[in-house]
Amino acid sequence: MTQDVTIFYFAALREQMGREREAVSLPASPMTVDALIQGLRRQDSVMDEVFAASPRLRVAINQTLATFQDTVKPGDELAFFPPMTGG
Amino acid sequence: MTQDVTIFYFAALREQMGREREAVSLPASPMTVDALIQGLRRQDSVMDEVFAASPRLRVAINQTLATFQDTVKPGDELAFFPPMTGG
Amino acid sequence: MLHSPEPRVLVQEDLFDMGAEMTRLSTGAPGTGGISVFMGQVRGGPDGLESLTLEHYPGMTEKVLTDLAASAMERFSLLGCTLIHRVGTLAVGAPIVFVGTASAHRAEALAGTHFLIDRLKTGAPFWKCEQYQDGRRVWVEARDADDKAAASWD
Amino acid sequence: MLHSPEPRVLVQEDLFDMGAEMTRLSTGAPGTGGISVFMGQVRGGPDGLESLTLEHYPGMTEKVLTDLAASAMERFSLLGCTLIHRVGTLAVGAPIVFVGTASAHRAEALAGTHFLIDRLKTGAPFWKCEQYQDGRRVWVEARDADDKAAASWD
Repeated sequence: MTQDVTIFYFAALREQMGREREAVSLPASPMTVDALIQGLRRQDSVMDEVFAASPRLRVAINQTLATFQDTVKPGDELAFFPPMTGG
Repeated sequence: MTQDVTIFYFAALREQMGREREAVSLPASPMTVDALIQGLRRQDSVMDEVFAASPRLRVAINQTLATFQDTVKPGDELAFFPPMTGG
Repeated sequence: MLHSPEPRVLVQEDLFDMGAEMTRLSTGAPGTGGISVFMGQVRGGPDGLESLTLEHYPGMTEKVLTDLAASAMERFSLLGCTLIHRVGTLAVGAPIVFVGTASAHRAEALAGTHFLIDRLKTGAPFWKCEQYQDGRRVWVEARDADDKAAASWD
Repeated sequence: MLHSPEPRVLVQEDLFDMGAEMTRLSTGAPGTGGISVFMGQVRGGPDGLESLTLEHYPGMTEKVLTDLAASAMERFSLLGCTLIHRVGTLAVGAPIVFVGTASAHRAEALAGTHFLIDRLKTGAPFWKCEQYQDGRRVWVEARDADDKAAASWD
């Protein structure tokens, strides 16, 4: 089992991040989305700035809406995106 | 100016009356729909029975919904019918 | 204020073309963001209903529907409104009525359509007579629920 | 209990055929008495909007829409449900979304369609980017009114 999780970015967030997906390794398991993101932001100044400027970001775990307090496991697919504007 | 008014009957009421329209003379003017109908029912036993058995009848004067207390004038077009069931 | 086309009101025996009516609503006025449609048809069931005959009051029907459409245009700031009601004998499954509205934002179109079909049911001079497979003919009785729905918009 | 067909959920670049979709809903289940449809399109205006680009999250979109359709079928006792959402670049006036429901009586179809479009707006992973005639690109911001409309069905 890989320790990696895949992260997708959508819409304005994708453009601000300058990438639409990446694989990151999970430093511990289980851990919350929030803890994972805090760690990544310390290593990546672009991500730190973009996430700081996006207070209403949504997260999905394995294509289901989740919260930043939900748990990430190895192999999960994460996605971050702005509030949805369909219809 | 004629003293006649035309009366139309629709739907179940038309079938019960056995006619779809008739011309009646207005005994006085102005008079209410109710007064006109009371007079007609005294002369017409079919009408008397049918109207007695139809407590929810609606009336229109000149193709506009009205009440039995509204006034009929010479030349008016009256119509009586059961509650409407369109759509 | 954007120009809105006149309401389209038709009483006819012929079937209507739902796709063409929707396209007409969606392209009728600049600034249209959404259209809402309700279509009612003859509902079949286990009771052996074969067809409905729709009777109406020619002249008054068109007047009532035109007034109803105008009041919906005004009340819900509509950019388009279509009311089509069939008359004559219609088999189970046949379309009876088409109500459609266009507006800038969805809330107005959705409310306008709901208002129109509720009011049309009890306020326009149409009457339904049911024909059954066993030969019975039954005039449809007005439903209290329909009166309540119509009155909810007062 | 009448059999209801599975909801029809499509995410596609192509235009949908509104007339064909309405016919499918109206003939999909015996006992259908009415169908209700909402169609949303790219709204033009005086601000020089030229087109919208609709981005989505493939996989999650279909899942969310399928769950949404199933919950509407259950909640409103629907006899049919269709959700079609386009993606890609769509010019002013182009249809974006088709929501349709079928039911025995009108109230359920009307409520079902209203529920579906309100929930779809804020709950399905679509995002709109506006392109203007002067070259500006603007990501559409979520509206509080849409969140409130979606929450009104909680």
